[in-house]
Amino acid sequence: MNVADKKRLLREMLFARRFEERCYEAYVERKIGGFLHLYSGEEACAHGVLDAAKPGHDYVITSYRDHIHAIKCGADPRKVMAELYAKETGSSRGRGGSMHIFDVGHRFMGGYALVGGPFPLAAGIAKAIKMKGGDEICICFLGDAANNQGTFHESLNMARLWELPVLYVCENNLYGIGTRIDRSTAVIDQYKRVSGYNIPSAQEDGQDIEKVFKAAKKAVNHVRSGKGPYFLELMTYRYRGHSMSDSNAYRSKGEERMWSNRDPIIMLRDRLIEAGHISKADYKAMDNEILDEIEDDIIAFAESSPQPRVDELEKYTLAENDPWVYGGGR
Amino acid sequence: MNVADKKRLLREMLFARRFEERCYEAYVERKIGGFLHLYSGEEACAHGVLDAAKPGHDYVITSYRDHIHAIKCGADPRKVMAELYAKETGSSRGRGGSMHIFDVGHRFMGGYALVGGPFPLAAGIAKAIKMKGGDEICICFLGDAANNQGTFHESLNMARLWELPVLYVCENNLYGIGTRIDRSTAVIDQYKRVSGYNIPSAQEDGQDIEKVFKAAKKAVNHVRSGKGPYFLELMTYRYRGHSMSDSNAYRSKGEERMWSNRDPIIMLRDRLIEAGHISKADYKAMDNEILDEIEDDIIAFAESSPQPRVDELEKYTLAENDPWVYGGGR
Amino acid sequence: MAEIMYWEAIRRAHDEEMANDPLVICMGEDIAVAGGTYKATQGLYDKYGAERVIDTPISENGYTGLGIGASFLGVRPIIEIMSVNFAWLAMDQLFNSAAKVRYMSGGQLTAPVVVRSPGGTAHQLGAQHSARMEKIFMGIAGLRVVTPSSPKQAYGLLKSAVRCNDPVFINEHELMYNMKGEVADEEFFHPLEGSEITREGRDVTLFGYNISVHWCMQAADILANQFAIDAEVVDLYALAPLDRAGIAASVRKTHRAVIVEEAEPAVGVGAEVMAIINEECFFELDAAPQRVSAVHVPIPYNHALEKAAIPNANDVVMAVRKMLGK
Amino acid sequence: MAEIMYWEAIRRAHDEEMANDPLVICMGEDIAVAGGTYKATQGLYDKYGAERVIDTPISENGYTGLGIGASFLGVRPIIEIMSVNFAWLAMDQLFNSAAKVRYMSGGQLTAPVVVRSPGGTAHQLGAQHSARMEKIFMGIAGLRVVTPSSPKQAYGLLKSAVRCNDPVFINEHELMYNMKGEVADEEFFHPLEGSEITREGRDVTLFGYNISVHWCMQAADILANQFAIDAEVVDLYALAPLDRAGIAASVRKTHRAVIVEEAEPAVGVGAEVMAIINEECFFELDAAPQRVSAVHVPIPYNHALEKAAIPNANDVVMAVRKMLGK
Ligand SMILES: Cc1ncc(C[n+]2csc(CCOP(=O)(O)OP(=O)(O)O)c2C)c(N)n1
Ligand SMILES: Cc1ncc(C[n+]2csc(CCOP(=O)(O)OP(=O)(O)O)c2C)c(N)n1
Ligand SMILES: [Mg+2]
Ligand SMILES: [Mg+2]
Repeated sequence: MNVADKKRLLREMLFARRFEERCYEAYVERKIGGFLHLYSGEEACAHGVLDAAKPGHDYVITSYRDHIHAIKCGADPRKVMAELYAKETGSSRGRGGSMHIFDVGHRFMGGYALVGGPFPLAAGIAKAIKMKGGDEICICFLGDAANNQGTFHESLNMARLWELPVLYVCENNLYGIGTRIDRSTAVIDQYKRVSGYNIPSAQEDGQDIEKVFKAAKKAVNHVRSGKGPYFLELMTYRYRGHSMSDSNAYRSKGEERMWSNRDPIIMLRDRLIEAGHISKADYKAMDNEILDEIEDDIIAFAESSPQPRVDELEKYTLAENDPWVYGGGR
Repeated sequence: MNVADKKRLLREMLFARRFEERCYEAYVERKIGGFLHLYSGEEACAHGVLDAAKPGHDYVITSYRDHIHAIKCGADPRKVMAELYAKETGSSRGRGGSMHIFDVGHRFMGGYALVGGPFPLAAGIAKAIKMKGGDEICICFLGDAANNQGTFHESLNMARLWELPVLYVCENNLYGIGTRIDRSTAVIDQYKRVSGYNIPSAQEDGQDIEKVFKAAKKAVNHVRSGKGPYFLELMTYRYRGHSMSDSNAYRSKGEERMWSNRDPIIMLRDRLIEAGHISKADYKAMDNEILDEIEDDIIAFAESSPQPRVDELEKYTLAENDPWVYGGGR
Repeated sequence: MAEIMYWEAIRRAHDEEMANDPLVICMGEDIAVAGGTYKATQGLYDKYGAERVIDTPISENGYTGLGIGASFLGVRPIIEIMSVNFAWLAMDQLFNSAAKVRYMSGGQLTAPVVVRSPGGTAHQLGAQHSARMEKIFMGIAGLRVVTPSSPKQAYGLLKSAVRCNDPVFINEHELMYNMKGEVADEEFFHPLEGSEITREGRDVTLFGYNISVHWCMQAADILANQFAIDAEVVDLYALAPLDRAGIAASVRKTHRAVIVEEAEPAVGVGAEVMAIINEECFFELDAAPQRVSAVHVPIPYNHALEKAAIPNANDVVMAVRKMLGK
Repeated sequence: MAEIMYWEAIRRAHDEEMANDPLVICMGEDIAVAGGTYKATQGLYDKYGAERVIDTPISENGYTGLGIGASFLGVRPIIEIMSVNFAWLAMDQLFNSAAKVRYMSGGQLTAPVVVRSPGGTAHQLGAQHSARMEKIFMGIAGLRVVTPSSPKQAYGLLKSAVRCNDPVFINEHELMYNMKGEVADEEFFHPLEGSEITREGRDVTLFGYNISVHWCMQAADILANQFAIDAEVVDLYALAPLDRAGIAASVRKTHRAVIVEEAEPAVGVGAEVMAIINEECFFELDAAPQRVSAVHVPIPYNHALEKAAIPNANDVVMAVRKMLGK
């Protein structure tokens, strides 16, 4: 990773943080509804992994905690915010909401709200890639607690059996809502759980983006070279509650402090400052620039966009004018 | 295992074989309907494991291939046969059939027809045992292909997490219907798949009842002593097709011959003959006795028993006269 | 007689039943240490301990099956499925095991589990968190289904469900947990069958259940005050089995029926109640029975679309006015 | 025009669609090397190879979800679920993913999967292998449901389902795979919506679907020959969406309706058709519509009990005679 890359990633991660925190505010102001799951604290995972892959070319799928993955794949942040604002200009035309960001043009295949749901979908995307003969891979980001779902087991077995080009990334933030991992899971190290499928795996610090990048590079190369699936576990932490309706009372202040001392953005920033690649002032300026962009561009777009038309409520339920419904077009 | 035990087990296994083969005939004669899954060839598994446990005291649960497990737990073979004949005297009053033998009095908790269904039920039985404070354990027998079901993963994780007294026995007969294990399963050695749950496990020859007994003794002791779940894989083979409607065309004659050379009954018989504990004539006499018992006692009972009454069709759908349905009995 | 919230009523029922019988346990995601997403099990972990108040892994089919297995030995699990949308994952154990085991064992085994879950559309939770699935649970023999419309029912139905020997599914509602209502201080048990006339009337019967009972009551007020229409409201708190006699009795009195359901109409409660009316008292009808149902779409995130998808009291008023030509 | 069996018709549709489009695949338990429990995929493994004809592990939710994911990229999987009873395990992916993805992505993604499965009660397969679940699939927006009553429909519906951009569930029947019928030699596609008048009549309409169409036809013969009753038979091969216009048109003609379903009545096809009749043409009715349904029990193994649980042509005759007082 060269200096330019590091600087770019610093900006991207800072943007991600500011974006999410602005969502928080908009939620409190009741501009955003429903469930809202923020990614603050985990930025190095999506950014490190996807920088090692080809976002926009490779297929990506994840859970409800999906804004940043979508943006990193190339989704327009204005459209993501407009989606949260439930606007017709939103990435899912205001029908999806925070948990269901989609940008199929950039091969971001969606956020899904059923824990464990994306495991088989990702394997299926990989199956399609393999059939079509492309060099893409599918990357599936999911949480630690999701691994207790039966779909994990079923999908990893099939992925290995059929040598599918899928990279499973476990963002292990130690909790599934308020339940600490050791209270739900017999084997704590998630990368060890895949030995039952003979899938190569690794565990890495998810807060240090350089380490994430390196581990991901190896993983991506493995999958892209046709050797079948790979499982990468990244140790990370979310700063906020599980969603906006979560009190977050179950975690100790000490634990929270320990993790915020290893903030992925601060760590990279300090490294760049120490090495003399950027100054504190540069960083501050960048931050201001981001804040302005979010306010003037992104929020403004979301605010000013139109609502979906109520008379289009039923649109998108089924395909429109599909000739095969009527026995074919010929 | 002393000589008397060996002799007893030889008789039990031979009885099991003759019982199943008689079912085969009855099916061909259309006395038995539905699906019929026979256990021929696998006798050492149920007999070896359950001899190492306390049948009738420990709880046992399994799949549709369930006659012999039920009988070994203490179920009256006449009632099992009557069930196959769909009679009111059948163990499930003719409502269950071959796939649903139950004998709760002998703690045989049933045969289930959904592959993988018993995994969580067994963990639940074990949870109840633990709550009630008894020294029983729950033994769950299932096939190799069942391990690809999500319930396997979910149940083994919970069993370990909560240290439940459950012994999972995998009767690995190398096939799920017509699909050979390597065509459905990424990791062939099933006992290795449970490392993802930190559950102790072992693999053993399922055709040699002495080996099965020894491995099971260790497994049962582990579970009964409160150390949590255990997983025992037994390598075995079914002689018949998956069920009566299976052509069995997918297995080579060579493979079948190889396995029939390691017939669990013949192996034990020959060992006992060689050691001078029984003679060929003893064996023949025993066999005749068994055949007579099956014909004169078991089949006769099933044949002569009454059908369920059609006006009792709706019985057993819901509890009868449950006071709480009406807001309580007081 | 105290005014308490729906969730408090459920919590109280849990607490009393756990105190009454050491084999009553409760389990579900985040229900123990965190006290449950809707607080239905708050404080029980501290009181009854980890063996009886159990945080489960995210393994819906697994833990539902585990509860069912435990119930074979007399344990009485109250299983919370955090949202009914996740219940699709547990249907296998619920229908293939719990609902069928009594029958297929010839009465030897029974699965006295209670599965509680909030159904319904709340506030912009989107397509994967807004399903209304009561109709799915109602169609399969061997399972009882009830759905409380008030704290009183929430308390009393759970109490009876825990003690009943059948598996019972309780369909709650995310928007109702904070609803207040009177619940007697003395212990009581609510019947798991039947229906309740919530408002007597002569001109038309409004059939509702769970949240739609409240829309019916609002509509009945509007109809009485503004249109001089005297509506009867019947609360179908028992969805399986449905109260055929109660449904017919009310229609014989009012000769008109509107069934109000939060779900999409296809093969739902409305259709079934209509079928019962047709079968029981067709010639008593003075008008074609009507359904007031959701629009047949996955639920959108956008609030205006969401509101348009789900019926409300006004839709009920319109349906009745049209029926009566007023 | 050849007489072929229902399973052969399905196999032919598979074969043609796989030949037509290299992205059509089929998957399921024992469907490849063994050719499928009901032979619906026989010979395809040898012809199209292991990448396109796939034996799956016993992982219903997993492989259904895998098929759905592949369909996002234009692959068109035909997924066989060996028995509809096992589909409970796959409902999560079918309803939470396939049926909702188009809507919640604002039209960006669609899941053109076909899921085929035999429902129905066959010969003494017992409670866990005899469910009739068509009603479960019909109630959720975003999924089409069809159910062939003949080899011709089995062929033509599968052909259209593969090409249609919506997810389609095809409800087949274990007892019908060996049924023979004429299927044109030329390729054709059957509409996925609508209904078909299988027999014209004036006195009463018998609504059936899948196997119950045959009971209706038998009953119509008996009614004509023995009781001078001229029954119309309507085949509801499309269960979701149901053909409201077609249902109403027939009732407007005959003024009487009997709906015949193999399933238990609660919240089923019969109820929904009755509701549609009530909504569309209530005042055209000369008699209360009736359902002929199964008894509300898990299906027993015993043959006599099983027969008693499931309706037959004679039950249809009795219902019509009662309705017409003959
Ligand atoms: C099938 C299903 N079960 C339960 C839930 C409720 N739920 C939402 S997120 C969550 C915790 C998931 O934790 P994890 O997989 O670790 O991801 P994280 O939120 O920590 O990123 C739970 C239980 C759900 N959405 N879907
Ligand atoms: C959920 C479910 N899926 C599929 C089936 C169909 N089926 C019945 S037995 C079987 C194979 C099971 O193989 P295994 O677990 O190895 O047990 P075995 O029959 O070899 O003893 C299959 C696929 C089923 N009964 N239930
Ligand atoms: Mg987590
Ligand atoms: Mg096997």
